[in-house]
Amino acid sequence: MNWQEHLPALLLAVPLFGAFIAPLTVLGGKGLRNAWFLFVSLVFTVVAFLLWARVGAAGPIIYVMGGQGWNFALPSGMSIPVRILMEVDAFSAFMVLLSAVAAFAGALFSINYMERFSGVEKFVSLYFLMIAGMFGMEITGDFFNFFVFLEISSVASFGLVAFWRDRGEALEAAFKYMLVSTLGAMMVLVAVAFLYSRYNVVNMAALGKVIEWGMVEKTALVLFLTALAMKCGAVPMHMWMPDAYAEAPAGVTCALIAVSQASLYGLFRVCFTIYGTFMGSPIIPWVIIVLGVLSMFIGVSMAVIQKEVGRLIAYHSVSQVGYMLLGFGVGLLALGDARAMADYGFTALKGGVFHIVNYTMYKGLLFLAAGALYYATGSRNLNDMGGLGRQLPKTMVLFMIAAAAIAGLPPFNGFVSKLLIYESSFAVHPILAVFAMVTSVLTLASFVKIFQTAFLGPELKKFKAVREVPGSMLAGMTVLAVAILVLSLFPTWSLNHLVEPAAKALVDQASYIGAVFATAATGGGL
Amino acid sequence: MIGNFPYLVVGILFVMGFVGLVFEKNLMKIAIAMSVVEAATNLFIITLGYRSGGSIPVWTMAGGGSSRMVLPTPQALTLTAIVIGLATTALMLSFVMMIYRHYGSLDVRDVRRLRG
Amino acid sequence: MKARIFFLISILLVGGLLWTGLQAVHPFGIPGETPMDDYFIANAQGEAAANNVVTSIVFDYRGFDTLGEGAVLFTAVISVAALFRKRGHN
Amino acid sequence: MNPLSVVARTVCNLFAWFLAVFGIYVIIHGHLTPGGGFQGGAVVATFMAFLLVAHGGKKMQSWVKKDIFTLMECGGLTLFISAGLLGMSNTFFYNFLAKAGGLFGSAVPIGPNPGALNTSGTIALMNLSVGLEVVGGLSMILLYMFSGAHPEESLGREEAGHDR
Repeated sequence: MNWQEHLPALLLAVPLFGAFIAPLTVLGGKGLRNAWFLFVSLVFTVVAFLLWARVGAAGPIIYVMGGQGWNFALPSGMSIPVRILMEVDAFSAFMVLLSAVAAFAGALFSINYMERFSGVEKFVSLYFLMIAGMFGMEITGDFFNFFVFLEISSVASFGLVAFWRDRGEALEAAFKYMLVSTLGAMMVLVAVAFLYSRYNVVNMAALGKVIEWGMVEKTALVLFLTALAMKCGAVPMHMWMPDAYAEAPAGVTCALIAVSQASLYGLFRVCFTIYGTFMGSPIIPWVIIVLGVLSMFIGVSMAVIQKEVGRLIAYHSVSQVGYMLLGFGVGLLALGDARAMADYGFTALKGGVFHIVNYTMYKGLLFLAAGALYYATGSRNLNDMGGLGRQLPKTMVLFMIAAAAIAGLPPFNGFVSKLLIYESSFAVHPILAVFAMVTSVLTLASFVKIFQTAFLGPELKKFKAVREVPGSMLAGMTVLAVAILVLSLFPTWSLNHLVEPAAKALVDQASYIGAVFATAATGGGL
Repeated sequence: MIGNFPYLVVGILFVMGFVGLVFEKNLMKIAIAMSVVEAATNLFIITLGYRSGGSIPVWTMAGGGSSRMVLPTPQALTLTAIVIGLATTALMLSFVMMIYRHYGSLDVRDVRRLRG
Repeated sequence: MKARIFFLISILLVGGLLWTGLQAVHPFGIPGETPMDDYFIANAQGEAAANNVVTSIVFDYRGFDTLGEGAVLFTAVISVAALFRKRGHN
Repeated sequence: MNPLSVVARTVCNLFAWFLAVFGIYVIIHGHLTPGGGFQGGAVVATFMAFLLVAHGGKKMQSWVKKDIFTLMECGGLTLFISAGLLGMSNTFFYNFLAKAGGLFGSAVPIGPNPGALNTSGTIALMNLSVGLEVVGGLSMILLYMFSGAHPEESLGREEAGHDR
C-alpha cells in the first residue's frame, strides 16, 4: 500500500495528536514545549504541501474514514456513501496549503511572543486544535463532519481570543465572537438537518448529485449563506471581527484569518459544488455581490477613523472579505452560462481565489507586524507612536511589503488579484468596479497613515529603549513576506499553477461528484 | 396538523431563543437563550428520525424480532451535537463568570467598553 | 432604536424562514426513502459486530465525528483551564 | 462553598458510589445497551459534582489533584486517536478488532439476541477511552469553575492582576 493515500487522514491526525499531547509537555519544561510546538507545526505544513502536490498530480482524491480501503466509498449494493468521506480537490488543497503556511508563520511568531504569558502549553494545545478544525473544514466531504470541525475551530478560537483573560476587552471580544459563531454553527446544523430530512444523506458529493430546487433546499441554502457569511465577517454581522482580531494574540490572529477563510471556503463549496447549476435563480449571486460591496465600503470607511493599530487593520479585513465575496458572486452569477463564464465569470473566480491567498498572506503579515510593534513598544494607540523606523528596521521593511501588497501597488500581488476583480465586475455592472476602486484608494490612504505615524517622523524619547523584536518573531514574519514576494514576482506562475486549478475545480461540479462515484464503479476495494 | 406538532415546537423554541439572544440585557440570560437555540436544533434532528411504530435501534432490546426501527443516524448526530452544545455552554458560562469578576456586573450595558 | 428595528426584522426573517421551511419537511413519523439508515440497521451487526446500532454509527461508521466531538470537549476544558489558570504557572 | 449538613453529606456519600458504579456499567455496556462513553462518563462526573456540592470545594481539592484529571483526559483521547491510527493498515478509524477473534473480537448473531460483552471490536475500546476522557474533562470543568467562582479560597487575591 502507498502511504501517500493516507495524507488526508494524516493532515487531521497530526495536529489533533499534537494537541492531545501538548498539555503533558508541561512536565518537560519550556524547551520541550517549544520543540513540540515547532515540530508539529512543521509536520503539518509538510503534509499539507505533499497533499497539495498529490492533488495537483492526480486530481481529486477521496479518503473513506473507517472503510475497508481508502477508496471504498460505496458499500456493496448501495448508491450512496454511508461513511465519512474526506474529499480533496484542487480548491481544497489550495486552501489547505495557504492555511498551513499562515498557521506555520503564526506558530513561529508565537514562540517568542507568548513568552510573556503563563499557561503556554494550553495555548499550544488550543492552537493545534484550531488548526485541525480549519483543515477539517477544508477537506471534509461530509456536512455533519463540516459542522463538527467548524465547532472545533470556533471553540478553540474563543479560548485563544480570550487567552489574555486579564484584559476585560479580550473577554468581551471572545464573548461576542462566541455568540455570533455559535448561532452560526447552530444554523449550519439546522440546514444540515433540513437536507438530511429530504435526502437521507449528509455526504456532500451525494447531495450534489441528487439535489433539486425545492422549498427545503431553499431554506437550507439561506441558512448556510447566513451562517457562513456571519462566520467570515461579511457586513451586517461584522461587529465581532475587529474586536476578536484586535484582542487575540498576534500569532493567533494570523491563523484566525485562515479560519475565517475556511468559512468562506464552506460558503463557496455549498454554493458552487452542492447547489451549483441546480440553483434556479440569480438572487443568491446578487445577494453575495451586494454583501461584498457593502462589506468593502463599510469596512474601509470604518477603518480610516480608527486610532488603534489592531482595530484599523481588522476593519480592513472586513473590506478585503468584501473583495472575495464580490469576485465569487460574479463567478456564481456566470455559472451555468458558458459564454458569460468564458467572458468574465472565470476571470472573477480567478481573482477571488487569488485574492484569498494574497489576503491571507499580507493580512497575516500585517497583524504579525502590529503584534511586533505592540511587543516592542507596549502601546496599541497610533497617536502614541512615532519614529520607530530607526529602532525596528526589519519590522519596518516587512510591514512595508505587506502594506504595499494590501494597497494594491503595481508590482505586488494585491494589484493582480484586484485587477482581475475590477475587470470582471466591470462587465457585470460598472458601479461595482467603481466601488472596488474607491475602496482600494481608501485602503492605500489608511496604510500610508499608519506607516507614516508609526515608523517615520522624529524619534520619540520614550521609545529610546526599544529593541528589534526577537528572532522567532522575525522568522514568522519572514515566512509570510517571502510568500508575498514569490506571489508578486512570479504572477504568471502562481496564476497558472496555484490559482487556475483551484478556480477550475470550483466550477467543475461533475468531477467533484464523480470522484466519489467513479472509484466505486471500478471495484473500489482493497 | 397535530401530527406535525413537534416541528411547530422546534420553530417556536428556535425563535424564542433567538429573541432572547438579541433582546436580553443580562449575560446569564443570553447564555440561557443560546442553550434554548441548541435545544431547538437537537429537537429538530431527533424528530426527523422518528418512524411511527418503530422500536429502539438496539438489537439487545428489540424483543419481538421486529426490524422496524426508528432511524439511528439522527440519534447519533444528536448525541454529537449535544456534547458539542455542552462544551460551548460550559465555556460560555466560564466567560460570564470571568466578565462578572472583571466588571462586577452582568448587564450588557455596563460591559460594553469596546468601541463599535 | 435603529438596532432594535434591525433585530426585529431579523427575527421576523428567521421566523418566516423556519415557518416555510418546516412546512416542507416530511410529516412527523413518516420519513420517505431511508437508504442510509436501512443500511445501518441491516449491517451494524454484521460489519461492526455491535448490537447497539446507534453506538455502531457513533463509533464505527461515523467514528471520526466522535473524535471531533471528543476534541471539542477537550478544547472547552483546555479553554476553561486557560481562563481560570493561575498566574505565574510557569 | 460551605459543606452541607451531616445528613446531606451522608446521603451523598452513600449514593455517589451507586452513581459511579452505574456510570461504569453504562460505559462498559455501551455497545449492547443504550448509552456509551459520553453518557456513562457524564454519570461518573456527576459523582464528582455530588461530592463537590456535599463537602465543599476546599475538602475536595485536598482529596483530588487536577493533574490526575488532565492525565485521564489527555490519556483517553490519545488512546482514542491511537485506536484510529492502528487501523491505518486499512484506513484511519478502521474497525480492525471486529470479528478478529481476540479482544472484543467475537462475531454477533444477526437479529435480536441477548448480546455478549466480548464483541464489537474497537467500538468497546473507544467507549472506554471516551469514558475516561469525559470523566476527566467534566471533572476538570467542575473543579476549575469552582476555583473561578471562589478565587479567595483557592487562588488568592493578587490573581486579578496583569498577566506579565
